[in-house]
Amino acid sequence: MSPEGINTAVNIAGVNFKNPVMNASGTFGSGMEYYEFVDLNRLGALVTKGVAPEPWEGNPVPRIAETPSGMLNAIGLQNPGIDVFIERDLGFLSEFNTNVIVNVCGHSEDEYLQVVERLSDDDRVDMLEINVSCPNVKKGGIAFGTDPKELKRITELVKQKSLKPIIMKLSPNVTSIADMAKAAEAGGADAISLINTLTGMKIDIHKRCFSLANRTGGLSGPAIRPVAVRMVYEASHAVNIPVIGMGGITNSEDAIEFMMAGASAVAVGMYNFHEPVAMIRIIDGITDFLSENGIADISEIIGCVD
Amino acid sequence: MSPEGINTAVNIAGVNFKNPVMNASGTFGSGMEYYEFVDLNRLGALVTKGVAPEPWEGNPVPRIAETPSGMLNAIGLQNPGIDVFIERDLGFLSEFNTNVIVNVCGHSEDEYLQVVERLSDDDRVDMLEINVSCPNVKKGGIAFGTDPKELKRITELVKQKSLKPIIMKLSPNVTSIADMAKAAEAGGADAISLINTLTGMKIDIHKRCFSLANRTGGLSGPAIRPVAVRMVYEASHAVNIPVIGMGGITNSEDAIEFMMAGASAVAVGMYNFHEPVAMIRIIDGITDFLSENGIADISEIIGCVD
Amino acid sequence: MADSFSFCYSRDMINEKARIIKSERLADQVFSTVFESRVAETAYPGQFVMVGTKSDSRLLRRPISICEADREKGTIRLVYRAVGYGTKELSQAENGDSFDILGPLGNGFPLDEAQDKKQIILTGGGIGAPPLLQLARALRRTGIGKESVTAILGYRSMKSGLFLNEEFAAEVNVILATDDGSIGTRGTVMDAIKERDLKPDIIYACGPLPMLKAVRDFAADSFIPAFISLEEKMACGMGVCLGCMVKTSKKDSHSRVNNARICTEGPVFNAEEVVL
Amino acid sequence: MADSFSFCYSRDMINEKARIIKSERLADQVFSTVFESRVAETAYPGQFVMVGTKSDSRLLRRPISICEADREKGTIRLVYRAVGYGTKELSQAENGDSFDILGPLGNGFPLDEAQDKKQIILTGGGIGAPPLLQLARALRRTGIGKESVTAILGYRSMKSGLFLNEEFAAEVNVILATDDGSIGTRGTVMDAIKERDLKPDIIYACGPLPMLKAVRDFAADSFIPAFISLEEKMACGMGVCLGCMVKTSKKDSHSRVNNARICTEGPVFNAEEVVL
Ligand SMILES: Cc1cc2nc3c(=O)[nH]c(=O)nc-3n(C[C@H](O)[C@H](O)[C@H](O)COP(=O)(O)OP(=O)(O)OC[C@H]3O[C@@H](n4cnc5c(N)ncnc54)[C@H](O)[C@@H]3O)c2cc1C
Ligand SMILES: Cc1cc2nc3c(=O)[nH]c(=O)nc-3n(C[C@H](O)[C@H](O)[C@H](O)COP(=O)(O)OP(=O)(O)OC[C@H]3O[C@@H](n4cnc5c(N)ncnc54)[C@H](O)[C@@H]3O)c2cc1C
Ligand SMILES: Cc1cc2nc3c(=O)[nH]c(=O)nc-3n(C[C@H](O)[C@H](O)[C@H](O)COP(=O)(O)O)c2cc1C
Ligand SMILES: Cc1cc2nc3c(=O)[nH]c(=O)nc-3n(C[C@H](O)[C@H](O)[C@H](O)COP(=O)(O)O)c2cc1C
Ligand code: FES
Ligand code: FES
Repeated sequence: MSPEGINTAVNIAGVNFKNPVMNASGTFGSGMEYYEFVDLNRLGALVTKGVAPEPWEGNPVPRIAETPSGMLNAIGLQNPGIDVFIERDLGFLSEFNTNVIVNVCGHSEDEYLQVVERLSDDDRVDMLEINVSCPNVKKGGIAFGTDPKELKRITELVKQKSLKPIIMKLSPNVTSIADMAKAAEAGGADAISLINTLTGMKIDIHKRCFSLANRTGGLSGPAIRPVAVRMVYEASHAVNIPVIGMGGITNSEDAIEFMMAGASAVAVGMYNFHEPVAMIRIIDGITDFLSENGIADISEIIGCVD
Repeated sequence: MSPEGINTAVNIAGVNFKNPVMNASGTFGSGMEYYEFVDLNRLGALVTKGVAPEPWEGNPVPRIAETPSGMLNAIGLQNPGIDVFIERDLGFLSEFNTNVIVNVCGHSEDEYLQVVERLSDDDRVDMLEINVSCPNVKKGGIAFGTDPKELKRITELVKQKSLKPIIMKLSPNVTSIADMAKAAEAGGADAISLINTLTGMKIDIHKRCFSLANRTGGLSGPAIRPVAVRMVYEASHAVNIPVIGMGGITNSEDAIEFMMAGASAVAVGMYNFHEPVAMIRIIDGITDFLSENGIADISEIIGCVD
Repeated sequence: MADSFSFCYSRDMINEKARIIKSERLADQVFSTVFESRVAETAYPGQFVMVGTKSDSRLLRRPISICEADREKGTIRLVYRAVGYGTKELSQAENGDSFDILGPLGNGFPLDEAQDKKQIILTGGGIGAPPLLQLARALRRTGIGKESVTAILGYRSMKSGLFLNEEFAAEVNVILATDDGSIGTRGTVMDAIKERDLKPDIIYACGPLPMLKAVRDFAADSFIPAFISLEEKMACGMGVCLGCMVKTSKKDSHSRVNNARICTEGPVFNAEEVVL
Repeated sequence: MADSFSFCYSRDMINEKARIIKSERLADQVFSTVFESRVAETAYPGQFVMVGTKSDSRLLRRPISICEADREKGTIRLVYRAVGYGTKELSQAENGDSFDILGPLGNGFPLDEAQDKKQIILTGGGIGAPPLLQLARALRRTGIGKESVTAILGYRSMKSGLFLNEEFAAEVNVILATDDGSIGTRGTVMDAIKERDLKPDIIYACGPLPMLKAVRDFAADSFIPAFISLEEKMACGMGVCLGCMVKTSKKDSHSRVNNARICTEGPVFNAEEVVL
């Protein structure tokens, strides 16, 4: 409940979110670097950077390139591995009053399952988000992320190992997002989140080389918002599980656009880099919108444009 | 040959282009509206708006929405039909010293073939571009555009009927652009062009409705350039036929980026709306770049970043 | 060369960076901006310009009607409501600032249709008034007397402010209407016509769609011609993107499918010829 | 609360709109901009700020080293080469213009390492010089005599212009090098060190990668410490995006994979600890 008596809380797979705004994985660390700037207690949830069983060193640099109204990244899911993560990041996060969603990555089915098992009964974790869609990982990831059969299979396996609700995070680099959403649902996913980044490329014509050492990278930011809204709309109409929408959100109007398209919650990604306090502004802006429009409960706007 | 003794001419499927710059279909009419502004004789080619056997009325309005660094359109391929087109548009275009590429659309295989047959022996036409990828046509188009088998089939059929070189225009809304490129090549395409628009959506949160009457529309403009460059790179590495690259080109640097990624020629789309003389500036800018970098022949930069 | 083709578009179109020489706030959210522009040389009442934004993520130009074109001074004036990014940016710009201007575009109000008409009515609903000002002046310049022309101008209220009404009054008779009745007729411009039982011989109109529909119906019932100026989202403003359609009652020469381009065949249409 | 976690990042970071109070061109393409900024309160030599652009399609902030921070006046100075959109925009801005500034960021040059050293060398290659100016002043302020500190500054040529050299000269000894030999040693800052057979006890360096590699090699051969400031493309500047990595010789505490974040563990590193 926000002060004005307006309900901004949403429920996703049995987990209560005080408001529908969280960060997108990989754009806020585990909150440590931002916590003096941004009151983590205000967030609907904190979503961690992807974590694997062992440390990953990621891709060579350059990993970042600016593009019109967006950016490319090819981090390659660098992460310190689940041991450090559990001790350091979860230790840190447990002190805050917000949901903790751990983003999980792996090179293989088995690696995903290892992380899921380690976190399955950890009280500090509220949900797991399975990143089957990272375009920068050569092995594993991309196949799960673009083939409905593989996606259903990995979803089933993850669900078998997990006591936590599972969010499957979908790749937009597919012909039919509706088919992918259905596959995740069929596999038992409790929710889906989308979109991950669109695969892109930039060339430095003066140096005659790729702007990213990895050649391709993931496009994010306002540039991709129309694609993201369309996919959230299509996915939320294809399934009955809740959808977490993201891709280019910069302000409360963008967030509300995703919710009207069918998202039950939203995540802010690259815009955190542009404006570290963006999420707080968005949370406040949503409440203002609801109150100005006489909407008592945020659930009234979810999927209202149809 | 440009004045400085630098060769900017490219050859695509046996057709000579005085320079590699043309407009993208649907963004320049048939040149009639622009010819007092833009010297059509300077263009490498003029690509017409899609034409069908019969007049199409297109989608209801609104058909246009602005998005960050881009726009959505849902014109729905409104066109006056092949009869009017042949008499009026081709009559007009025959007076200019530039290649004429006719963009062809249809609701069914048969409709595509009707247009192709009508134009196959028309001297005023240099090439045909088959738009199998328009996202705004419900019937036909989209299936050819996203299924490699269908794409190969329609390519074969078109090739059988046509004496003109055939360019298959690919949709980016697919899991593997390389597979689509290969399918077009296997079907006998003389060249491919890409990308058509990415399917997107925008919602007016105040009016609680879709910004486009058609709900979804095609996203174009600088926002999509990283995706387009990546797809041009992947497609040109998958096939041996020439590639015409497009998607968000605004200046000569963007054009050169596409060529370094593997395109033999480029097309300028929505930026014509922003700046009607953009193509002329781009043509001049390419020559300047070549001369400043001591490059005698533009073919040296095609696919040079690998 | 291409001159042999009568269907080519021969236009005195200008694409230039135009400098602002005067900016004013006229009413709540309503602004007036005067540009030094060669568009003035040929602009015809009812034509419009496409104005670029300074934002490099907002790439579409904004269509705005020409409210005044002064050929001698070489200036055009735009009067607009600040509703979104582009119009707000323009409203905040200062003298000396430049904007990309493309125009004049479209076909304006047919002046010849007003010849020999006794009662010529111009109805401007809200921000529809501006293009009618240039029309009022042009009609007078063709020799039509002030007594024959009446502008009916509809506003929200005295509180949010009237605009252009005095400039209209210098040229033609003026009747006011406000939504809240704070001045003139309470209601719309159509209410003002009915209240006074006016019997126009011709109507020129610009304003919101419901008003244009009412004008069309009134004109049809009265067997008089009505010319209305329409709006639609535009990308090119030049007739190529086919974004800005209106359904027409007859097949038009360009589309062959009962679709006319507002930017090119319009923005002014004979009310009988379009389907609103 | 989170204070109990020693690995949390406790920073005096400021995110503000900072106003320009002075802009200057120093040399060909090289500019100096002074902002009124609270960043001055805590800025340490070698730290940097992330500066936003005014373009709404260019959303990443640009990292620029702090060249001077005046705590009393509450100002910071940035000196930079105008190479692309952001730096050009900044160079053209006028007094009173504001930019989004996030900082101070990163870890600067360790001052304590210089204590008791006889021959302290600062090598600044081209646009690498600016952060060393604040370092020079800070070193002097710790009580180190002018005779102990030498700045070796490398430029392109007299023609394209020297910059900051006089300000360095007010604090420390200065040796110049130019690519074309138009003043000082012909060649790089390393050539200047070798030409004079200098035997530094410690080197602080900022500049292009080849220079930094040469400094590292020279320092390793001479068994002296070297601290170098690195660059990489950055998205967040705050340690979360993991975009700005440099390979490290040992596993660092954050990544556990021989990767350090230039924005957070750097931009200044002990030359021994990174793999260039
Ligand atoms: C032929 C014509 C003449 C016009 N003349 C005037 C005039 O004289 N005075 C005036 O105040 N307004 C006029 N309008 C409406 C004016 O174009 C819009 O108010 C303006 O485009 C809004 O732009 P924005 O950037 O402020 O709003 P935003 O909401 O930021 O615009 C987003 C996009 O939607 C388009 N758009 C938004 N509203 C409209 C609209 N009503 N019509 C067409 N496109 C729209 C914009 O052009 C832009 O592409 C005219 C419209 C047309 C088509
Ligand atoms: C810690 C640090 C300190 C720096 N200090 C200075 C300084 O004091 N003076 C100075 O002149 N330059 C400095 N640079 C380099 C400066 O960041 C770039 O010149 C600047 O980002 C170029 O931006 P642009 O918009 O002009 O160029 P564009 O080419 O338009 O930039 C496009 C993108 O690439 C990035 N980029 C381009 N060049 C570099 C680069 N060399 N390093 C990092 N990112 C880059 C931009 O930040 C932006 O995201 C520093 C870089 C770092 C990492
Ligand atoms: C630098 C960066 C790192 C990212 N890392 C991850 C990650 O580890 N796991 C993941 O599922 N998504 C990751 N993403 C994708 C985002 O979570 C998000 O899906 C995407 O960026 C679209 O949102 P945006 O446009 O708001 O950034 C990353 C994105 C960026 C920009
Ligand atoms: C208004 C509009 C109309 C279009 N009509 C067609 C069409 O008729 N046939 C076609 O193949 N592509 C059509 N396209 C797609 C463009 O040709 C081009 O592939 C796409 O816009 C990407 O290029 P851009 O980003 O430079 O605009 C259209 C695009 C726009 C914006
Ligand atoms: S705006 Fe493009 S045709 Fe009218
Ligand atoms: S710039 Fe993001 S971690 Fe350094």
